[in-house]
Amino acid sequence: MSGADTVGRAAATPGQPQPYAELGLTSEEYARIGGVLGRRPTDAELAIYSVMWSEHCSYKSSRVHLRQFAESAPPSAALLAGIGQNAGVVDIGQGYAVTFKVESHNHPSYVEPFQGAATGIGGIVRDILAMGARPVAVMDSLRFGPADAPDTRRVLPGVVAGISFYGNCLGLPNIGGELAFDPCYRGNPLVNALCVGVMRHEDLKLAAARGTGNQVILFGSRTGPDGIGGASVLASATFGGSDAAKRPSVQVGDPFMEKLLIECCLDLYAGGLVTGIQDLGAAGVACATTELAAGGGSGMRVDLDVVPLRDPALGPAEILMSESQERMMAVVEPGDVDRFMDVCARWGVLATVIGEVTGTGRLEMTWRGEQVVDIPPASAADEGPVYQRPIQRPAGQDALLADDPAALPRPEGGPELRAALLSLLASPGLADTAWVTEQYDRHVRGNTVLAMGQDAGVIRIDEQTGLGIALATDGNGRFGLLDPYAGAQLALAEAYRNVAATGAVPLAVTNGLNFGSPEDPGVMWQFSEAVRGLADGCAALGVPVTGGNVSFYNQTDETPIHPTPVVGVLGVHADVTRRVPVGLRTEGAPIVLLGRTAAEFGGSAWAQVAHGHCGGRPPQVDLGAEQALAAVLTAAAADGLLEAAHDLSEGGLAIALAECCLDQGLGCQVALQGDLFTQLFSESAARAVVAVRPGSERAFAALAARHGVPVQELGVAGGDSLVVQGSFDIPVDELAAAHTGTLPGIFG
Amino acid sequence: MTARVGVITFPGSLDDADAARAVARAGAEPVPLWHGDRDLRGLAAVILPGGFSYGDYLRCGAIARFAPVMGELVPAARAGLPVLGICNGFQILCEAHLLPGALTRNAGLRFIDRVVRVRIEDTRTPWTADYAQDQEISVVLKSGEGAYVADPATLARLAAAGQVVARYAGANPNGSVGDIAGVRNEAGNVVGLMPHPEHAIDALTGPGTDGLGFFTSVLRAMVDQ
Amino acid sequence: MARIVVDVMLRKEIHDPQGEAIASAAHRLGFGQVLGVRQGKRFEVELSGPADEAALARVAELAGELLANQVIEEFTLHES
Amino acid sequence: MARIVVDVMLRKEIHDPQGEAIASAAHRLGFGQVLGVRQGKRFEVELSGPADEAALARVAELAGELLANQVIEEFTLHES
Ligand SMILES: Nc1ncnc2c1ncn2[C@@H]1O[C@H](COP(=O)(O)OP(=O)(O)O)[C@@H](O)[C@H]1O
Ligand SMILES: [Mg+2]
Repeated sequence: MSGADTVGRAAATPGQPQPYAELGLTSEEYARIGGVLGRRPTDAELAIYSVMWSEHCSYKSSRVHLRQFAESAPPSAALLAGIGQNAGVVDIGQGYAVTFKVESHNHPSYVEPFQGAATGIGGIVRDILAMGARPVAVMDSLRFGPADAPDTRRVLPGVVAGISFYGNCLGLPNIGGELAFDPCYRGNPLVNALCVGVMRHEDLKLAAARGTGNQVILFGSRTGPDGIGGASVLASATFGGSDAAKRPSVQVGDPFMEKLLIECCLDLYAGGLVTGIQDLGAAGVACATTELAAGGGSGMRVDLDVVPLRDPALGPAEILMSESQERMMAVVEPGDVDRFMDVCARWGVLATVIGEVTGTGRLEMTWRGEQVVDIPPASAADEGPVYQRPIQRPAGQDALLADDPAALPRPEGGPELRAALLSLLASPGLADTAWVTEQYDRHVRGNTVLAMGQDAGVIRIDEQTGLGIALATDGNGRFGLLDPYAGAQLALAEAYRNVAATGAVPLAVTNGLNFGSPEDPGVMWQFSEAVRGLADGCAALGVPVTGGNVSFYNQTDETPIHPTPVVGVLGVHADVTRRVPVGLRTEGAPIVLLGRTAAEFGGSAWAQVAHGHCGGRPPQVDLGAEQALAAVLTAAAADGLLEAAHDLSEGGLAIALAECCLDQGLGCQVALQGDLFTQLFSESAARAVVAVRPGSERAFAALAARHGVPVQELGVAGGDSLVVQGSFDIPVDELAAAHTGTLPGIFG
Repeated sequence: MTARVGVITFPGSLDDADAARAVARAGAEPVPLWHGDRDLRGLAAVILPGGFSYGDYLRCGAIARFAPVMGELVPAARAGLPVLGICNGFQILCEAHLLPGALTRNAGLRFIDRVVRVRIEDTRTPWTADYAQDQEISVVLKSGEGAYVADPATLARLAAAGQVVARYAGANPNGSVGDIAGVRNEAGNVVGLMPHPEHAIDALTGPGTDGLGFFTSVLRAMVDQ
Repeated sequence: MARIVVDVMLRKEIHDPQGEAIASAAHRLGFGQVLGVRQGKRFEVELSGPADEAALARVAELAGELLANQVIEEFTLHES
Repeated sequence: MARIVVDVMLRKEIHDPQGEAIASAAHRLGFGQVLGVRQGKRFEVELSGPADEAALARVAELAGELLANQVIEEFTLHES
């Protein structure tokens, strides 16, 4: 056969078999397309529907749950754009707005770690750029199988190098993230990237094509055969070709082009040359055209022949589905097209008018002079299938909860407690991450106030006023496994606490939900519980979810990963010079523990490292206590009462104190009451340790009392050892050796 | 009139804004130069900033070397214009043969962003005059291809003529021969430096203020003229 | 002693931004007749023993495992 | 159309950490007979016009100016 499958031909050949199943559509979904169109789809249309109705683009399994984020969102005057946009936008005052979002690139990073992770950064940066913002920083949240597993040794260095390569080349400081290891991620690493951007309020851009006669411009890289596994099924089924079937699903990133694209877009925005804009991510031109047309409630006509190609053999379905990186699509008034092209030329960015906005309400495309697409765009972009998947609490859940870590043997006496601390500190999940984080440029742009190793990344936004933002991401799959509702709230609480520990006021939330297969009712239960927990938690803390991402199908055979919601919290610093770091720095500064400690070891780092155990109940969630703690931390920072602050999380007080000592190499002496093991290693939430500025002790105590936050005076900073009186002491050098040796020992 | 110092932006330059900020912090006026410019506009000194010009494709600095602005800069530098290349700027100056040697892949084969100690060994250049001989400073090193190499004859010549401007004072972070962190041309007006002094001008955002001396030095050199 | 050369190139269909950047630099330098550049890697591997079939086979194995990333690259070998 | 290959290798006296890292990785993988590895670059340059002397000369010029940094590298060309 030759030529394309045209609209006319589709109407004339209703019975022609099409490979919808290979494209991931069910027969019901395929029938539904026929219903929408009143005929069978053309191959190009089938390509559009198959990608737009994929889980990734349509959220068909998650949508009914994600609604809760909007429905139970706390009233927030700060939200300028919310869920449904490329990324949420938050007002941070002084006329500035911030947009931020997490996105996962788990599967591509397993197939080809370097390019998979690199293009993950590229994709999330374009999402932020599409909102009208200048991207100003990235973060990465990484999870792998056991650190010494062969699989991890292959995947981790590649992932880190890919993030480093792409992010550094864009000139975006990496200001933090996570690194965790657990057997459940073997074969299913989680690579979640976050980008944050800044704009003035009036710069906000939306993905909408409006204004009949406005021109549709595709700019950036050429379109090549990248990531079109699905479309090549189509091509080979239609044309009987074998070449196409071999097309790669790996996309190669070109960060240099993306850097040009960023600067080019910002110049276009500054010139007022863009009325609507959309990044090209998954599903490329198909997604950008349908979403722009649907977003504007307009029609659009596109000429696929003029799309600049890297491979002239691409057919219409392949052009539509190509995931070639570093492309954007803009809607431009006809009178602005010349200036638009001039700006692109200045940055060396290829730009092509590929179509125009029409008043027909249809998305129409031609190829080689024939019509190959004629659909109502909303049917692909917004009206995809929505499923209420079956939900079933897993049978083993009660047994898991009943497997209480209280039964595990515990270290007793100074020497055993000392050894337990050192072994936790050296465990891959708690060890120094410098092997990873030194590969990231944290200094570029000159506005990084706090970065890796601190509780949150802090970026200065305005050099004159000191206005800035803080960002932290957290997630704990073990807590998620034991209780996904509580696990999501604990992730939220930890990120919230981290942001507050630097002195920032928490303002808004993004999330990346990493789960197994939605077709598994047990996974779906985990998912629904996690979403409910996060929505309830956000309502209680008064911070809205502004956007996020769902990644399903993270599993090997029948075994899903632990439910791993990664939560990012954004906070605001009125004056970044008031930020509070982690490290102790003054001899004699009093050290105080805030919050209540109970014996809570379910899913703890200690149970995992010492016994490979994950059972029992995760720590109690008390969001009121989290709020009070954050209020104390932010007020104390604003009043300059603190020298250092560090939240307590994995590994409890023991790890927190060790990290406070390691940051600047200054030790401390503390005296603990009650059961030393519980005091040191419990992971009770809503706690932080602080070093009070000498002279501010009374003011600080009064502040804590006012907010009802329990205070326990532990001791003072100073000396060259971490001393737990009456039990053990560890020279800071020995802590450092344990902490820093692990990852270089494994990864070279 | 304040002294005007140019900062070139190549496609892919990243630390241009930081270099400009450092120039301003030192009291001079930063003036942006574009890679396509064919005129140095009478500037008294020029900085080639860090970044990934042209994506660092092919070799770091290899493509930037042919930018139109370099057609102006190379003769001006040969005629004595103070020029500082930082990181990628250093790589460009080597590729353009304004400085001897070359920069190659770090010994550890990974990009590193790390605060390092550096010893200033030549204070006779317009960029280092405000430092004390052998003064040690803390600055950020952030590069994947920062290992300085040159053939033995060149190295001997550099040592004899005192053209090594700075050496790493602690452990060698990247395998540079002789711990070399920065070199100058024979005349001394062109300096290349792998670490980033522009990221050490404020304790809020960097390891301290030790890097400011490069920018105050050139300001003084210009005023003294 | 044998010396075997392994040439590693990106697969044809894989995007080579680096090669494209080099080609456009060549154009700017006045090499207008350059239609395209692809950049790959070249390894010179020195082996003890003779340059026989077995050595070639061994290096092919090494190339497949270590020198080339066969998800996106392909390699060829020859004696030097 | 001509296709000319440019091989670029580090000069012998220049240290090649990548090659060394590969050699020791090869040893760890059990390729004990590997004595050493040097890593270089390979460019495939496509030119309009015939693959004649003039084309080779032109690519040699391109290699000397752009593809290789002769301070540390040397290059050879051949038709592909
Ligand atoms: N877990 C989630 N929480 C909140 N919003 C979500 C979540 N997952 C997806 N969203 C929102 O759904 C919309 C569509 O997401 P997506 O298709 O990933 O956007 P894009 O294609 O721009 O990356 C976005 O506004 C995104 O923020
Ligand atoms: Mg988007």
